[in-house]
Amino acid sequence: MVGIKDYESLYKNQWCPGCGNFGILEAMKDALVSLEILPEKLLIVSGIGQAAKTPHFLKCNMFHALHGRALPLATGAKLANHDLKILVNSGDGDCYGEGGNHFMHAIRRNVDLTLLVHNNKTYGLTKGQASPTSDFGMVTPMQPRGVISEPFNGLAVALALGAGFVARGFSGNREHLSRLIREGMQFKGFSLIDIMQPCVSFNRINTYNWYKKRAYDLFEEDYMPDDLENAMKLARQWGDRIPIGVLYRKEKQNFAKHIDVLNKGPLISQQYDPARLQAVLDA
Amino acid sequence: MVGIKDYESLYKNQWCPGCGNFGILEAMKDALVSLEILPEKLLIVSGIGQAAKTPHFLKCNMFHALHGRALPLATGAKLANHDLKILVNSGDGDCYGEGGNHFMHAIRRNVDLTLLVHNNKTYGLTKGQASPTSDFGMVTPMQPRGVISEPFNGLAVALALGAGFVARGFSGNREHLSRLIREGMQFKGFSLIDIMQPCVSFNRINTYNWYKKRAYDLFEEDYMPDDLENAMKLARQWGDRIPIGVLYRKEKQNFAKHIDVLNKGPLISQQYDPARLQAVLDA
Amino acid sequence: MSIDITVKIGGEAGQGIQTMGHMLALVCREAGLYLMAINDFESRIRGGHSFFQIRICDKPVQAPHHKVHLLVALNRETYDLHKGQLASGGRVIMDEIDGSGEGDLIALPFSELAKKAGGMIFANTVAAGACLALLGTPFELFKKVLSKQFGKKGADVLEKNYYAAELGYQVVKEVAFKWSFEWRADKPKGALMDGSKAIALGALAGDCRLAAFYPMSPATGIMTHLSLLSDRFPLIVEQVEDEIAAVNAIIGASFAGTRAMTSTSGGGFCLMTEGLGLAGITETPIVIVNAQRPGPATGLPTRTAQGDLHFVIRASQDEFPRFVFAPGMPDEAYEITSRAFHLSEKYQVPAIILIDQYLADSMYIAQKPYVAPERIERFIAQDDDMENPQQYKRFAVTSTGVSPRALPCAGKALVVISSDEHREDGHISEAIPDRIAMVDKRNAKVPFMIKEMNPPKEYYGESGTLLVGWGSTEGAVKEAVDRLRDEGSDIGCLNFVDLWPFPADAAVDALKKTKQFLMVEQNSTAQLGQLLREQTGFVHSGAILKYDGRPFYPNEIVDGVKKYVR
Amino acid sequence: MSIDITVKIGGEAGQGIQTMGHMLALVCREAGLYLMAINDFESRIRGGHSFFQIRICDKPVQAPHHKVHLLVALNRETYDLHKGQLASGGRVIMDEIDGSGEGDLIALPFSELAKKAGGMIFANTVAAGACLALLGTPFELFKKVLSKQFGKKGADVLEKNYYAAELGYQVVKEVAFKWSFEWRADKPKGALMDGSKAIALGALAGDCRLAAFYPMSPATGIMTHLSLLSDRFPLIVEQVEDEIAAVNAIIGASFAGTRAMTSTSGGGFCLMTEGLGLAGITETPIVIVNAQRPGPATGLPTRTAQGDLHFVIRASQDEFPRFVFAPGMPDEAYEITSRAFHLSEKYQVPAIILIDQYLADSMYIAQKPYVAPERIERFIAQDDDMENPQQYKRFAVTSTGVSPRALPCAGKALVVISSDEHREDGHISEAIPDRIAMVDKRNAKVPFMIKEMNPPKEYYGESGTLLVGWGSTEGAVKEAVDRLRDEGSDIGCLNFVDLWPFPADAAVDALKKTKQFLMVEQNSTAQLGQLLREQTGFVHSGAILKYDGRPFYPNEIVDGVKKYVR
Ligand SMILES: Cc1ncc(C[n+]2csc(CCOP(=O)(O)OP(=O)(O)O)c2C)c(N)n1
Ligand SMILES: Cc1ncc(C[n+]2csc(CCOP(=O)(O)OP(=O)(O)O)c2C)c(N)n1
Ligand code: SF4
Ligand code: SF4
Ligand SMILES: [Mg+2]
Ligand SMILES: [Mg+2]
Repeated sequence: MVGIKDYESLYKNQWCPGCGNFGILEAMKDALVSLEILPEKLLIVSGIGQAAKTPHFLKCNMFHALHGRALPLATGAKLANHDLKILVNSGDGDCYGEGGNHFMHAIRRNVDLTLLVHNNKTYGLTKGQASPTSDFGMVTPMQPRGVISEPFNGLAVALALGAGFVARGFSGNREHLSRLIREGMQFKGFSLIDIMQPCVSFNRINTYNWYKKRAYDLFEEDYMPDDLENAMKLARQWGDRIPIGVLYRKEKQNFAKHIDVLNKGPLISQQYDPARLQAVLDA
Repeated sequence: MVGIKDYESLYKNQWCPGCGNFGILEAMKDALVSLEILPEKLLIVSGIGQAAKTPHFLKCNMFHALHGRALPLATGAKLANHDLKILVNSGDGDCYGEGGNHFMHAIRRNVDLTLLVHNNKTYGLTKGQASPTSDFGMVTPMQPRGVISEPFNGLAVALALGAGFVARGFSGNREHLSRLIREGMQFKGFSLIDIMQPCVSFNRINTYNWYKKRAYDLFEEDYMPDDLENAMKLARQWGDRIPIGVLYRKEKQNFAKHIDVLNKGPLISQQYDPARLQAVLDA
Repeated sequence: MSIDITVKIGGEAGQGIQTMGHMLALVCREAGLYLMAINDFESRIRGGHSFFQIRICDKPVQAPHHKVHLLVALNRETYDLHKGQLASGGRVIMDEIDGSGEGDLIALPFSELAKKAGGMIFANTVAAGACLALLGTPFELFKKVLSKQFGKKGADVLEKNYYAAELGYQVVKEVAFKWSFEWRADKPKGALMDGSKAIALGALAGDCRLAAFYPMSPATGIMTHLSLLSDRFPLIVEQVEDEIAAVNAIIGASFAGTRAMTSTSGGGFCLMTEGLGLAGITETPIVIVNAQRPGPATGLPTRTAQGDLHFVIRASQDEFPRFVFAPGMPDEAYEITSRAFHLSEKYQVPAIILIDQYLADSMYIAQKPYVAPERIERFIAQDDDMENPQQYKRFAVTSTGVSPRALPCAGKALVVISSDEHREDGHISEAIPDRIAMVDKRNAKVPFMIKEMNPPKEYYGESGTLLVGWGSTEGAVKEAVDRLRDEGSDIGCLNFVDLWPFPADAAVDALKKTKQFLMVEQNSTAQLGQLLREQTGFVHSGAILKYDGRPFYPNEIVDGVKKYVR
Repeated sequence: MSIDITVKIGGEAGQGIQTMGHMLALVCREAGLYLMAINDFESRIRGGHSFFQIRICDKPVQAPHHKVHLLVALNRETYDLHKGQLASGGRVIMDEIDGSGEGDLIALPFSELAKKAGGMIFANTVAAGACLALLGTPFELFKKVLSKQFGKKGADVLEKNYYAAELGYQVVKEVAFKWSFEWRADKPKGALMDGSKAIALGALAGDCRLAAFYPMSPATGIMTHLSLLSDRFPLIVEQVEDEIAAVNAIIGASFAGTRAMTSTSGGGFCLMTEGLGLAGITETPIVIVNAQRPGPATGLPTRTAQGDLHFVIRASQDEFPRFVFAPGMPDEAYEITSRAFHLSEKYQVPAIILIDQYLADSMYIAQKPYVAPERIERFIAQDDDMENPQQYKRFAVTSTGVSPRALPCAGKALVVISSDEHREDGHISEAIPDRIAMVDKRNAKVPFMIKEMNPPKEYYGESGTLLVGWGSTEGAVKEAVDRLRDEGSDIGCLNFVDLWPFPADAAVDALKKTKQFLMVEQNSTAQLGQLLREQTGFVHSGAILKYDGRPFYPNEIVDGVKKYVR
């Protein structure tokens, strides 16, 4: 039996009081507990940013890597040992800014891991510059005349690239979010959960209340996430009503399944065989 | 009057005989001539690859830059002098592989330039490895057991990110392609033309004939490129029938228009004013 | 020095430590005092522990002091962490709810007073008031600063701040403080300046028009300053998707004809190295500020270091000329930045400015007025300058290695540039003579560039022992020299600012005068020391190295020297 | 040497030059001859000009020769370009449609014969036949090689090739060739090996299991070789979206427990530098091959250079230990690669293998059989090795700097890693003692690493003059030494393979024996020379530098030396 306290970290939390990341952290714990994953059987890979600090505040195996580079690192780990259960914590800047290229190609590769994007629509750790998802016109100390690019739509891009599990969560709805994480982790293949996360220090627009007023639950609406066009429409829905839930789900062969050599078990478990090598050397 | 010969380069072409790039080169010349753009008024920025060599084989101002980095370099040039007419020649590897992140963010920024992706579904210059757009299963010396990732859909990603001009061309249809380039260059904002380009040396699957059999012309079908959902559907159409033409077109304020300081003219033409600086220094 | 007082304000991130520190700095400046302040903070937004430490003097001061005379503890932790640094007779002011009783402690009802003034947001003003009162600052002076600070926010806010300040003053009325001094109403000695701001201003003085960047501590401050100024100048400050985009964007802008820069720190600089080489082979002027922090990788994002010297002088594959400068203080950072733009364009090479978190985030009083250059000398070739623009060759071989540089779409001359090795006309060439000609052409600039380099700055350069450092440690090293000389040591120092191409002859001239020299660097391997051996053959006989992410305090250097020199 | 013949095959890219060259190489190997062949080609797929130049000897040979005895000109341009290199008495064979008449020219009806044999694709075999016939090669030997090459393609193809070969033989039957020699039926002296293949095999001998990469000349060959072998080993070769992904993927794989590598060239290496630092601070073993080509930036993609030495030893911000090796020949590349995996894992540091296009793409006869290691020594800590796995600390401070390394999800021990500076348990720390402890811990490895480094290889090391080089120039330098000694010079050489951490004591020992030394490097600034001064104080008295993208020919070194030594 796994309990919440198995996941309590002794390491002191560093987020601002009231930060939306706390809701994500708790939802993660809920999901992990309900999936009965032991801390020592979990690997979290993260980039750099407030979001990316998440694994420090849990108890688990973790690699808190470079800004923007969590996905390729996680991919490498998964190729080495495809038995690993991998969660990736990333921020909107980390994943869609610095790491944008990896985001797209991880989707194409369909590696079996779950990506949580803590989308606070700002660069939190570097003190509140605009992020790729900041709304058009958002004013920051660095963008004193407002953001002049279109916000990045991670869900739409994921759908355009054929992602098999595309969901949006809200850190203010712990139960709902933990369900998404659970389903994402159970999904065989790449799963994306973009999470609306208030940043109480730097984002005065997209607050808890702002989201609460707008979020509506696709689970409650009995939405069937099996149609790409519908999903695309929902991915673009923003403003008065914002859907949260699984927008699209379609399982397909994941990356590791295409690699014959992995039929014999994870790479790390296979034996080095000098005779086989010598045969090649002598050929 | 501008004529084709104004664009003849004295520099010797380096492509393989029969390469699809020739069709693109000729269509470019046609478009430039019909738009009456003088070579000295044109800037071409390119990355690295066979596609990216294109400007050497024309006569114009050019910056043949780093692999994957044509778009940010072109963006910088455009910010410095927004009067520049900029074309970008890029390959599928250059633009969607190494340069994938810039591709997405250039779309968000909506800088007024025209991007031609010579999509030969292979890494030509480095001798035929799979590219991000190579079909699933395509066998190459480097992918002896076939490609195991989903092909990258540049048009769909561009649409997902709100691009205002999204088109597909075919290097085997010079007239059609030159029309696309013309319209792309006339469009105020970022325009993407993904061009199906046979590579006679390394891509034995997607040949001239393969494309000829499949390509159908949206202009002929009187398709109205004003609906995002239709465009998305067409962007995903691949197989027996492949649409060529403008999939989507919607003008919106381009980047430079949002920047007040550019109302006074291009940055390069504005005057340095010591008094204004001294006032700030003394403040 | 008759006045040399260090005040430290410590507490959690988010408690307004910097705001309060800034208030004190403004008051001191207003009174014609000198000051130097460091900012110490963690890589987080709220909580944890940070401090602002200001040294107030009646003479110019350029380094922090290790002893604290007055500690403002915004929480208990601050008291516990820093009481050991108190000078004898030093005092601590702290909210009484955080504790009281200790002899050095002045427990005050800050929260209570703040609430009385109108709410907890006035706590900083109350504390500042108490602090200034202890120092003997005339109340009117504080009011003057408050009115400048809060005047724009309306009469109500201002009044409440006055009141809060007054409450702070009154509450310590009866308390004696050893270092209270008489404040003379002198006029300000210079602008309040930090390294980031100085560089932003220097960029404007270099006529920078595009600043493209991706946020990264401790380099972001430069861009924040520029961003705030951008509506007043022909200047675009653009935050891009990553550092690779940043460096390529400025190359594009420079190619198109405007001066351009970026700023970043280690990891971002790594991502820019390929672009640096692009600027190298295409001979496109750009300016990159690398604000150092401890690494490797993410390291200590908000701390200081000098660990990137070797990396930046050799970054990117193969060989090409570049400039590297490491200014010592904001005044110099201003000059160097504007000069970097000038030299980069003159020689068509990239220029790198190496600073660090310490220089970027510390406050100084500028020692001279910053002067806007009368005009900007550009090095651009127009059609008119050419015999036949249609024959224009971007990479024409010349005796100086520098080719006339035309701009694209500016005339009949076509500008052809390739990142591949090329012919004089810019088109790709794999021919042996072209390759050799281009390498030689690029290298030909080096002797001319070296002539532009200033020698290391000497301070008692004829001494038997020299301390040798570079960049931001200058202030601390000089103060250490002063102290050691006061104790009778035959010691001086050399500070390197112009680092690459290395001014080897000048370095030899300076080093040959001394019997021995010791390196003072903020890294663990004495990188400049190694470089000196490579470039001059001179070997340092010891090194005082600090690599804990905190700046040098002069006394640490003094102590370090004593291990080598008796 | 009694046999020392150079055959050059030149023509356009796409004419099958390499296929034909490969045939010749196989024939020579089969006959028990030694050979060395270079591949010279442009960065394009069809057209232009390229050549394959093979030197055939009866003694081991490790460098190309500058004189050509037999030139196979697949087009007229080849003849025009290379006739000047012909040794006196040298001959050229060319298709008669490309010209005829010149005295040294043997014009032959290649196309006609090819068509007769079944089509233009047999032109190579015809030409190879003619070429071998001139050299006096027994026809049976060529048939044997053809059957190995084309046997799998069916009897028809094979027969046609036999016939084409025969036609080639017959057409030159009457032609006398000065260097025709008697072929003895000796057994092969070793495998036909190029640097890329040797490294791919070395990676397998190092138990590499993930090779992630992005294509880039001249580094791609390594991955092509590995890819073709990957179905026979627990090995995944994954082409990723960019070099940044490549380096991070191998760090992830290594962290998870398999050895992993990538290969790239300059620009790609630039993009990997941040990842290199990540491996540095997280102490994750990885192997990176940097196959050098001329730069900066795109430079000359298919040419050779040694311009990245300074860059790779200092790449990435701040300081951390790394290994850098530069093997001289394929045999050594095999050993070094497998050793790099071993040492990288033993010390938990990144290892870089510096090769270049010349080594990667040139063919040699292996001088010894390559032996698969009996077992792979891993340096992994299991739960069983720990007193209390729940207390496991990934970065425990030890006297050697190396901490027990556990794998994630392999037991109860949790593996906690951060790219921020950290505590022993891996969690972020900004505390001064933690920072100092971690820097010291990482640096503590260096003395142990230096003990692993081999001294430079001496060849007549006691001579009055030494040539000093590194990496792939070894063969050419040694041959130059031989020739100069034959002429009576008191000269030897030193070749550095183990470059970083620099084996300074060993270098001093080697250098102090000589009166003067000259650098031989493929860059324009003598990078190793500079490093030697930095690390040993010894200064070279001259340098023979080549930076035109082509490999050294021994005679160029001989000529270069003569400028310094009479
Ligand atoms: C290469 C590199 N560039 C920049 C940074 C600085 N940096 C650290 S966190 C961050 C942004 C964080 O934003 P986001 O990913 O949205 O995370 P948040 O803090 O908002 O959760 C940046 C730019 C870095 N560490 N590395
Ligand atoms: C940083 C970097 N990585 C890799 C390369 C090598 N490279 C040159 S061209 C190319 C791929 C070209 O493919 P694509 O962009 O599709 O162009 P094509 O040649 O097919 O037109 C690669 C990988 C490079 N020049 N720079
Ligand atoms: S800055 Fe924003 S995202 Fe970061 S911890 Fe604080 S509230 Fe959360
Ligand atoms: S390799 Fe392919 S893309 Fe490149 S020039 Fe040849 S045919 Fe064209
Ligand atoms: Mg964020
Ligand atoms: Mg391509």
